[in-house]
Amino acid sequence: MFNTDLDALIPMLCVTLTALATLGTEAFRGRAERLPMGWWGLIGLGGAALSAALLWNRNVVGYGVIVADNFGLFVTFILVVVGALTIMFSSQVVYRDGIPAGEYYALVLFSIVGMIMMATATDLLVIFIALEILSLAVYVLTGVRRESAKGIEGAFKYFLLGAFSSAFFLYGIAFTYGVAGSTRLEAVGSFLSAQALSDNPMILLAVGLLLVGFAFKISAVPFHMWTPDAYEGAPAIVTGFMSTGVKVAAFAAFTRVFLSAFEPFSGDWAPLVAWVAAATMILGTVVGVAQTNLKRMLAYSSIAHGGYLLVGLVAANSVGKAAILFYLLAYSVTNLAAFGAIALLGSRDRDNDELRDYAGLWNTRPALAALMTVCLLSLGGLPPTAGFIGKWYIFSAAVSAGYYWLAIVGVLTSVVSVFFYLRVVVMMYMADREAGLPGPVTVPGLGMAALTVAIAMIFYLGVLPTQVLDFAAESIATIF
Amino acid sequence: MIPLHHYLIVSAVLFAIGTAGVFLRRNLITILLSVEIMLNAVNLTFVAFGRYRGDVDGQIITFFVMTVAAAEAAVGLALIIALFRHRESLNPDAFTSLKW
Amino acid sequence: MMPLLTLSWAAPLAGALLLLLIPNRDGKRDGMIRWLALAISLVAFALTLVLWARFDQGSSEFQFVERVPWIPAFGIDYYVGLDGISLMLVVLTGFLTPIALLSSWEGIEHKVKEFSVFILALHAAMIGVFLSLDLFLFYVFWDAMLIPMYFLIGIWGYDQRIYAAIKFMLYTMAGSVLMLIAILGLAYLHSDATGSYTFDLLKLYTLQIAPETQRWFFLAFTLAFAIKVPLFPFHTWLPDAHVQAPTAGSVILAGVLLKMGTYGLVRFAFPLFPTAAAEFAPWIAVLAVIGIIYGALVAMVQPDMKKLVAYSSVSHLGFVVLGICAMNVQGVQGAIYQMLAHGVSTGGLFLIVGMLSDRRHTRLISEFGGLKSVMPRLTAAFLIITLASIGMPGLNGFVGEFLIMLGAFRWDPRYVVGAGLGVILSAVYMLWMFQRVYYGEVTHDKNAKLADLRPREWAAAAPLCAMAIVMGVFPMLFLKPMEPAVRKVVEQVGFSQPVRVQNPEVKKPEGGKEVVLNVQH
Amino acid sequence: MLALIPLFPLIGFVVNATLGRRLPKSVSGGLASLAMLASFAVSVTVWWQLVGMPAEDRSIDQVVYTWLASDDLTLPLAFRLDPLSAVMILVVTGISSLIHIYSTAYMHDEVDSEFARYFSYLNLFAAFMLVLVLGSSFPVMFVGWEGVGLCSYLLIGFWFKKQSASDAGKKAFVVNRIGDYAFILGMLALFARFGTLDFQGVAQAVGQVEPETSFGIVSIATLLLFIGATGKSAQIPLYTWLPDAMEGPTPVSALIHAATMVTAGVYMIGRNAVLFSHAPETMLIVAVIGAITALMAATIGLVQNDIKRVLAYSTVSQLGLMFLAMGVGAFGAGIFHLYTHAFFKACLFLGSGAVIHALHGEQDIRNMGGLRKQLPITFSTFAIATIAIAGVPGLAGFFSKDEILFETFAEGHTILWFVAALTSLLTATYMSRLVYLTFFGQRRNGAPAAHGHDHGHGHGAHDHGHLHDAPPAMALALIVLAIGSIAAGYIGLPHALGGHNVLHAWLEPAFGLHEAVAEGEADHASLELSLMGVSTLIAFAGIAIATFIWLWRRELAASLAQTFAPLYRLLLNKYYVDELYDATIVQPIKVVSQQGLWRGFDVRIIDGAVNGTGALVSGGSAVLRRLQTGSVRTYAGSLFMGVVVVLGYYLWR
Amino acid sequence: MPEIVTFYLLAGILVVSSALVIGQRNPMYSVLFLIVAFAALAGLYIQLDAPFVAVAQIIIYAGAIMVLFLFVVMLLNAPQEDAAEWDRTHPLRRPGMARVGAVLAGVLILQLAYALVRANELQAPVGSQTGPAIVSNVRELGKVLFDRHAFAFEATSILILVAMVGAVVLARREGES
Repeated sequence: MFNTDLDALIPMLCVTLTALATLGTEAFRGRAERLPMGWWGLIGLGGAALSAALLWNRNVVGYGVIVADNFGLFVTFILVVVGALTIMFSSQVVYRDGIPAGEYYALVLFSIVGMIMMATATDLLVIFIALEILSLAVYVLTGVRRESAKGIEGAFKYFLLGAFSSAFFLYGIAFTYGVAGSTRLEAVGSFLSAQALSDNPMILLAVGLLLVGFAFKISAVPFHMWTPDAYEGAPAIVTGFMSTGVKVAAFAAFTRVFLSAFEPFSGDWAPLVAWVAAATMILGTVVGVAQTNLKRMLAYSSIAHGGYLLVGLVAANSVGKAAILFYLLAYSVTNLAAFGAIALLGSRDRDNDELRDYAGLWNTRPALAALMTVCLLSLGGLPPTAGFIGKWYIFSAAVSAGYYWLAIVGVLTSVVSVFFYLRVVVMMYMADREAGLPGPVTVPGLGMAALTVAIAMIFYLGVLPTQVLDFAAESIATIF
Repeated sequence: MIPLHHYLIVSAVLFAIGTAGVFLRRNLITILLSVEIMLNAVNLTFVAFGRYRGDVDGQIITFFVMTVAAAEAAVGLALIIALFRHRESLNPDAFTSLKW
Repeated sequence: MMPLLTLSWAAPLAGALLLLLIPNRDGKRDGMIRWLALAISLVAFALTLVLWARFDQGSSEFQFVERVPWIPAFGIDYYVGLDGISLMLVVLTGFLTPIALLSSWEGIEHKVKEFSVFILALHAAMIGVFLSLDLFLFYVFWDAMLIPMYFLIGIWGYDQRIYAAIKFMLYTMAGSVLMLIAILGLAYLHSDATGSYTFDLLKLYTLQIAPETQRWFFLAFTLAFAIKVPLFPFHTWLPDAHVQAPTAGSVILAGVLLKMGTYGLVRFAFPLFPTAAAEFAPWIAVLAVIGIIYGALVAMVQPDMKKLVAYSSVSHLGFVVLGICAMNVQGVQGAIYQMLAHGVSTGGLFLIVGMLSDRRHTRLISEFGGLKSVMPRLTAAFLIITLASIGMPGLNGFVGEFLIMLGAFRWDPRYVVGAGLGVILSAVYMLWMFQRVYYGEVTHDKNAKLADLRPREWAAAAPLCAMAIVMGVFPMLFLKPMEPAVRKVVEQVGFSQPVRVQNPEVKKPEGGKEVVLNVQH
Repeated sequence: MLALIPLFPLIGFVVNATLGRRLPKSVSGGLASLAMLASFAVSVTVWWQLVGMPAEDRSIDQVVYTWLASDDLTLPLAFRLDPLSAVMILVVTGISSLIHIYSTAYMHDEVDSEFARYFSYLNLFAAFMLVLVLGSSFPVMFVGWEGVGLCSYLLIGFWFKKQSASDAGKKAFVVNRIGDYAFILGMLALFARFGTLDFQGVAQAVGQVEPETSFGIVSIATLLLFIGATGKSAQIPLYTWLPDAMEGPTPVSALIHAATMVTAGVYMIGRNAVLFSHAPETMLIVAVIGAITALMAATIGLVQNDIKRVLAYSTVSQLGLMFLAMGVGAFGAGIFHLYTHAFFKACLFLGSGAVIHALHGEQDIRNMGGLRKQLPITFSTFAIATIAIAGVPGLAGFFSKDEILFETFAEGHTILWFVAALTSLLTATYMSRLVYLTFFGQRRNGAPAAHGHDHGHGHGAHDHGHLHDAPPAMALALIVLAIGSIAAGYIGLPHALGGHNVLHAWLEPAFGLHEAVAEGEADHASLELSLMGVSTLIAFAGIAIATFIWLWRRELAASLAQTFAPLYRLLLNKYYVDELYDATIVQPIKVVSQQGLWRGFDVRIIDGAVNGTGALVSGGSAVLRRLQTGSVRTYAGSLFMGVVVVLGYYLWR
Repeated sequence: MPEIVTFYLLAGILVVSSALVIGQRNPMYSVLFLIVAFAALAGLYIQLDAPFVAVAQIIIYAGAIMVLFLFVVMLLNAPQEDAAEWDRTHPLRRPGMARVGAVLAGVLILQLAYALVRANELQAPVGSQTGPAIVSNVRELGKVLFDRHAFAFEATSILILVAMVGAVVLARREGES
């Protein structure tokens, strides 16, 4: 192509351009006009996927800070999937809930741009900016239903804590810069590999503060407190989007920073991360048990999933890295599908996201109930679904790194998590609908189609994971 | 010449004041200001390090941080306005309908 | 060569998917779906019989082996094979599924399609468990099987079904996830030793593992299997699951699912970790013996028929575990035979109890009485199954128990002294129940007009009764194909080979105060 | 050929069990009887074949198929006919046939389906009994052993609507199972020791070693087998089921609980004579248990009022004598008594059945009396059998019992001899009492209400005038058995009386013992004669006592009971053994299981632990979720705390 | 020496006025104190040979951003903290928790100070390695900004766009869609 610097940016550019196009369309649409603006996004994401495919194995670097390596491209693929599913689910929900469509899609796309940027950046400063792009977009998306007090409240909590934590993150960058003299990961890495960690407390501060910043974004305990509130307050589909996209991007950057630049010191930082991972898995699952709101329950569940991903990070070997990638994909598809289903079941005046709203769903909407069940089983890690392979991969990473205890915590908490996933199943299949609850809503066809696609992917990843596993393993060969 | 760690300690104190502000104040706007203090503390660190290292990266990063701070302030204030519309209050404790 | 093994689990699964495609929202096609499901299950059964017919009974090797790389990066293959041990269990599975479907003909009134789909899916997963020679594949089937069972209990069960279903699922999962860790650990050890991951069971058999590691891995495997068996004191999911499950669920649960635990011990836990197995076998055997007695005693005082039968399973499966712990040919063969026998007889008990419960909507023993004069045919069938269950010679239960006790006796007679009490107690609880339900005058008016076995119920009960007799009279039909495989396992584990008494004359006369019966010591 | 013997009744069973309910009584009953007769015919044929063989290799073996094989264990379903089993099959098929025929009349009041069910059980019993007898190895014997136990269970509980009947059936089965438990252990011990379970194999193997002088493995194995025998043959401590078993139809009592099944234990010991004689300690135990059982049962029999129960205790007592014989090594004598006992006890039971039949279910002898004239056939056959069992010289019981007494004495077990003699005295007494109370004096009606209603349909009316004596089918059986009671003893006519003890010679090779019992006998001829005299005296004394008390001075009985009230109550209540078992074993097990194991341990502790884990998690959940206060400042606090901890960890690791 | 005096003076003003920012109940005063703090900070920047940053600090921060804050404060017209006692039954919402936060802040200072003091190489005076010429050269600044940080610069535009759209979405009045 015309400029190797730009090559690496093409996926991002595609999405950015369509985001701008969406905004433009919004600006010029009539007041009551309904335009299928989601298509812009799908086009952009398609372009991103295509360009990413063309960039595969080329390892081009853009402006020294963006690298289209396989790792980044794999994450880009995941993000494309997340974005596409989100847009497909949103298409009806947006109009149903009276969300300003143009801004909504633009923000979704911009945040995807931020996510891709974060996943492919090799400069701490760019990572920070990308983080802010995606965060600001997601804060706004959380509160996009301004008439909803919960939405705004969730958005504000998310925003305030996000700003707070990004200050810590930034402080970490400052120390990294101070010690290594650069924010480029490559430079930091080569500087650090010549050091012994315990010599310089500034590096320790840098590691700790960066860890806090990432831990916040992936909602690891004890930096998770915003998660349930933000997830509950946001519209279901936004929750689906941010519980997956943000986590994917944050984990990609986390992995890149900690398993490349800071890898020489993994023996030093890993034990603490292991404890954080354990705490995250335990708290996420245990507190999930008592929840009665489905979104909140899944919020805790996604905290726990963050813990599983951390296990892969702790393992800090090639299996672990590949496992993170695979798990991210499996988790994203599954979780997004679950939230998509929740979103589809809502109505303008009721979110229908309490557990009791799902009672007897099997009788009224059997197909939706079945698809939802598959999502839940996949989240619970039961074969033959994607979630099972993902967990298996993660735990094999832990085992191969000798972290047996972490793997044991992981499997036991996933048993507990099955309990609350099954509560939903119990509601759908084994309970009768309470009198007085509104009847079932009609579910738009496109939403069902998206759900079906997601389920197909869950099964594909669960039964024939070889190809994707191979891609994931290939992706981690070059991580810079 | 003033040793580097003087600056760093000042910025550390500033940073800590910012964090404390998040806890001590029961006004959303002041809390937002506290976050601004934290960001400025980081800026001071950057500039100090940049001066110590003798390159301009530190200063440049400061510009980006300012931009980010501006963007955050815009969104944050918009959120505060939206919040205020719902419940005529700026006390963070007033917004606890999402919990447990 | 047809991929017979794949067919044997894929056919029912395909059948299930086929059923899923039939639109039946209003339940108008229930009848057709019932027949179709039955036909599918019969085809599946026929497939297992084909396997048996083509099986080379003299060989201890795995047969009909199919191997396709699945996840090559981790040495995971789709690797299935059949030896004498799994053959028998596969046939048992094939045999019980049509019966389970028949048993639910009237009992299941709503969502017939989904019910049939779950039964067939369960069937596929169970067959898969027995065929897998790749630990990963095994685990997939092992866990996948929980899902349909969960739904069967949770949707079509009785009052406490949700509690029971969740307990079943979580308890079994909790055990099996630790096994997953151990499986991963094995693969990792293999890659440590040879440089490549593998989940190939046969390769892992040859892996040299340090005793300390063996100990942990063995415990992880054994916990998973012990919960499934269930071995005392891991049994409490069983009464709940059994009691709450619909008849078909109970039949399959008792008939096949429990066997997976004991199968796992024979196939995985013992041969993979022989050193640890030798170390722990005495302790497991102690639990088994406690289970035999304990299960029987608790069964005795149950007011609920299904619960009684459930606890009796704890007792019977204790025998199986004891036989496995003995790890000699007779013990293990007996154990496997007992698995089959228990599948048939306890399946039958649940079947008939289910028929009673369908008629009266209660399973309390005290609600019945004097049924013999009302329903003599059902009584006769129940009697045969009862006798089979208490190990009457000439019926299926005896052969297994006898071989187990023989094997265990040659290992350490003390266990048999305890286990044998189960022989007494099983008669006590079964006959006491039989007496209270069938003998005496008809005390409840509702019982006076109960219908005897209907033709369809005959079709379900008769094969079980016939099987109980055939297995008792011609046990060699079943023992012979499994012997080479059992011998291989025993040699592989090889910690307890009984001394053969070939020439009694070389034995010196007993002297001194020795009361030790154990000749091999 | 051998396989045909059990096969005929098995076919009878199958036909009656499957089609029986649609067949008329004549067909189903006839079929069953015919099956038995066919079996008897075959038995006679093979026996004749055996007779034609030279004495030393009189045995016919037949392997039907390999029943069970695993590793070094091979268990063919094999039958062996040798002199011992030949005697047994003749007894079994013969008496079975008679009782089948008797039953066609006795059970005639049952409806078709029940009638067929009865005969199917009876046939099945015969089949299993024959398997037991013919089996050439322990496990095959065990098949029959358990099978007859099953049939016993089914037949005792034949009138299943009656609680006592089903209780009794269950009790019989369970008590037998206790014995079977020991039996299985015994088998296992033998296999572990000798590597075979074939009778001959074991005998050969054990023949290689010296008899055990201490309590070794052979002793343990034999003791376990003997415990099995005590279950089946109703010996202490497992005898309690037999008296209760009288709840079954009377022909069943005659066949199973007198003539055949209960003797299986004796037969088993005889079958393994070599083995047992290698365990002298066990033999002593056998003898002592036998003697004690004999005496104890006889004392109980003295005061019982139920006609069948008296006979039941008598059976227990006689079986005790047989075990005594086995225990002292007089295998021939034991089997001889088994054989004679089969005749007279079957005759007694069938006679009592005829009485009960005539009285429409009345079983309490206090409500009987004076039946001598109304039931002449019954009375005469019953009386003959009584004399036979009492040991009056010239009848079957005398020869066999006397041989036991003699052998016991000759082996030097004087105390045991004394006990046996006392038992004989008591036997003569209580049997005579039974006859007097039943058949002599006047019919009594005032006694407490009928003990049990044997017949489901009993009219309950006591019509003095027209009682019907046994119908032809029953009479036939009674007469044949009475003749047997007289004549059966003569095949064992002792040398001392100039006989040749044909039976003894016939059985000799089957036991495989080479001790020359016969030689010893010659030396003891005079001793034998004098002991015979004593026996005769004892028999007459017993009868005399009974005559005195229950025929001439009837009020004496009551006053004796008054005088020795505690003793009387003790005997009447059978030494309270049932109560003792109930209180020390049955109830504790029930209570412990119910309250302790199930409701306490299982529900509270084991299940409690499982549910507790669940509760712990959900409790933890309820607590931990409270951390999520909803206040953003708490959240920031958590975050900040995390920062401090993380930094602290890294700075001060 | 004078530079040390200046440093301590500026640092003192900075810290004290920052502390006063969070010591005010009236957000209006807080904003004003913050502006003072930023001015002092700008002074420190100048002392660190970063005049351009100092100018930007005054113009962008003290000027633009703080004005935005003031605007909102006045828009909402809520000069005092909300005095209402919101639910404080929960132990973690008691007023005392604020003190815990303050304590934690103290701990954080200690940790940072400990680390910084222990980092020996930092004892070196600022600027010991290179002269001020390069650092304070605005041209150099521009070069580096548009060379090494060109992408970050472009990315910032998206950030601002997002913030803009976001603010519009959030702050727009109801019923305007």
